[in-house]
Amino acid sequence: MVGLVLVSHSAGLAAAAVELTRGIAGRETPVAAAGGDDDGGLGVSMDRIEAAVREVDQGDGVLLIPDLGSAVLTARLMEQPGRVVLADVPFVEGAIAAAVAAGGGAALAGVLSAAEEARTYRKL
Amino acid sequence: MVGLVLVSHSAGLAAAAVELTRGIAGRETPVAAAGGDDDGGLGVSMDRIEAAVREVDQGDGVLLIPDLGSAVLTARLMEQPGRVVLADVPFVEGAIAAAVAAGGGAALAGVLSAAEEARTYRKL
Amino acid sequence: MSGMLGTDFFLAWMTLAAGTVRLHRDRLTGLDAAIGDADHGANLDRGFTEVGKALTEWPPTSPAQVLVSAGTTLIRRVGGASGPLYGSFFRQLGKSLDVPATPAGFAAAFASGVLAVERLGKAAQGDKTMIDALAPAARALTQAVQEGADERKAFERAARAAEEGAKATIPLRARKGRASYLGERSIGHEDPGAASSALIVASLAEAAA
Amino acid sequence: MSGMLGTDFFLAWMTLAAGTVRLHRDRLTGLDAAIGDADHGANLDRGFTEVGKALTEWPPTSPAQVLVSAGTTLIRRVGGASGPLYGSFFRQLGKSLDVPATPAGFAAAFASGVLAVERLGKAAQGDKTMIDALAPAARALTQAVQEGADERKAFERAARAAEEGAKATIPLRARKGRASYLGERSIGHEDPGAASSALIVASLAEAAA
Ligand SMILES: Nc1ncnc2c1ncn2[C@@H]1O[C@H](COP(=O)(O)OP(=O)(O)O)[C@@H](O)[C@H]1O
Ligand SMILES: Nc1ncnc2c1ncn2[C@@H]1O[C@H](COP(=O)(O)OP(=O)(O)O)[C@@H](O)[C@H]1O
Ligand SMILES: [Mg+2]
Ligand SMILES: [Mg+2]
Ligand SMILES: [Mg+2]
Ligand SMILES: [Mg+2]
Repeated sequence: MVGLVLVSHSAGLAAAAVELTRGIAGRETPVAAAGGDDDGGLGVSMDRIEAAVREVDQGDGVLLIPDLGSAVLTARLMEQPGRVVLADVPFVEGAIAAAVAAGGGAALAGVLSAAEEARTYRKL
Repeated sequence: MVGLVLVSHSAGLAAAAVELTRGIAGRETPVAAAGGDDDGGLGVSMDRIEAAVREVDQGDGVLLIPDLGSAVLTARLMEQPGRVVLADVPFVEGAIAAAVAAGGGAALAGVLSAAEEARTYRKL
Repeated sequence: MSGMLGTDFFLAWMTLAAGTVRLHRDRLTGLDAAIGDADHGANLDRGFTEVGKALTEWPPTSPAQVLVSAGTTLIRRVGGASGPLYGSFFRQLGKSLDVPATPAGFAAAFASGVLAVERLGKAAQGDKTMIDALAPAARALTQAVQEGADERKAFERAARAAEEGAKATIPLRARKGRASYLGERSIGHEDPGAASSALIVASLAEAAA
Repeated sequence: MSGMLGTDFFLAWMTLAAGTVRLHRDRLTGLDAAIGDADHGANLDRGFTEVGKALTEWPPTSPAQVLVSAGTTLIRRVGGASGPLYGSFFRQLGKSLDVPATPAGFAAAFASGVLAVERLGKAAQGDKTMIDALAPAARALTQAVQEGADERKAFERAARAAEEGAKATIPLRARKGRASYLGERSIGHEDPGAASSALIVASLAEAAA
């Protein structure tokens, strides 16, 4: 299965988004949080992202979903074409859509485009 | 100033999103979390939404930003045309954009459309 | 028989609905486990238990009061998507009910309750939601009343239509609610909200029996 | 003077950059308080302190090693957007540097470092970011070298261009980074990243003085 890493400045936001995502997509989908700086403060930690990527990598690729700013920039530096890919998508909605697609067995490209569709998905 | 209420199934997600939003838009913008059910478990509580609306209502209107599902449905029941309005926008990105607009003194319609623009805003 | 649709009848409906939801709680939660988050039975059981408490604490004096109070309680206490939806259903049903309630009036009010659910959830029949049970029930009710059926008969036909509608959700792909995230994988399971709607309409028939 | 651009020179640059960042830490944080999240000075101070530690712990043996190590440390330890950006700048600068480093080679490598920042941040001059200081510095450097200036002169001209570029961000409206959320309200403040870039280029001149 494709793995997901939710990257945020805020450890709390990443962890809560992972929880919600698991609640909807099921616990089997590999989703990990990479939030906060090395000391758990507001910020982004490459070490945490790397650890999270290792945690969810099952060999089918990993999608990085950042919230904004330095999370996006740091995640971009960690891209490995075809293996570790960045998604420019709404953080929560994209994560849920991606997790559902990943849980359904979609390949990396499919998971990415599911996440991108979350942009246009209407809640009402 | 227009007030914002972030409505989520998850108390943790709503609280973390409020924190992040305040960090970007500044502490003056009235933003409150309404997450979790009456007992703080996963779910949505009308009481919590009402309390949050009261907290952020300065007389200039309140925007409700729900994450998904029952948060959207419950928030819809609380709409009061022209006063308490629902935003169908990406949860985190919409909240940030709305908070910045509210902090800048925009009226309710302007805050809503700022939040809606977050849909098309690119992170890269 | 038109005097039958009084306050006591609606109180009985709510009590019977609470009972059947309690009885089928685990089945509803099981259906929700397959295509949702495994809380529908628990949600509704909590909600209807609170409805019972509210109706005891503030005894209503009209059918409308029963239904509006029940709806408000469901909105506030269910916690899941079905709360605002059932809540809107009962509130709208209560508000639309003429005094004294006639079978035809009830059928019209029921249809208006279903419309409130459709509006709130932006769902239509075929989306694999509670609408798939409620909408056929509303149509069966209207038709039965037009054909001169008494309440008992009319409610039985509605209950059957709701039950069939619920079963008919099995092959459907969900387009609304949590299950819609599953796409194709939602196919092959009965929608939990449609199943609970069938139970609630069945208890309507039971209340009239 | 071309032997000047050896490992020790680049180590000196990093030490001087760390010092000036420490000295201007509160000013940088103050600039970030106006249009960002009030952490730029702290971010860079932490980052360059870690750079110093890394360079002491694993002593580099070439200019490229100094710059790549510094860049990697900044990426890992700054925590804010400026970390990946400055990190990419120094890493790219290091990777592009020919051995032995010549003034012309350095100017070209510097320009390639700036390009890496532009690519990562998708920012261009005028967006009110560090690019507004770095890009003019790169151009001044290239021009000075073409005109036959020695390192000292070339770096001084680059430092002046960076400083002017930083000040020129004041009337601009931010189009990238956190400040861009402020829209109109970002006008009237110097961009913190442009200010720190000016300091870093100034310490380059200092290292050559
Ligand atoms: N937009 C909607 N329109 C109509 N019915 C819906 C909608 N969303 C969900 N439902 C109904 O609600 C049921 C789920 O209720 P429940 O499990 O209590 O809520 P949740 O999905 O929040 O956990 C679904 O089976 C479906 O019948
Ligand atoms: N996309 C970008 N492109 C270029 N520079 C950027 C970009 N985003 C931010 N910056 C620079 O980074 C600076 C902010 O750095 P810092 O405060 O350390 O990070 P953060 O904004 O994450 O707190 C800005 O002043 C700006 O110069
Ligand atoms: Mg459920
Ligand atoms: Mg639920
Ligand atoms: Mg900052
Ligand atoms: Mg920061």
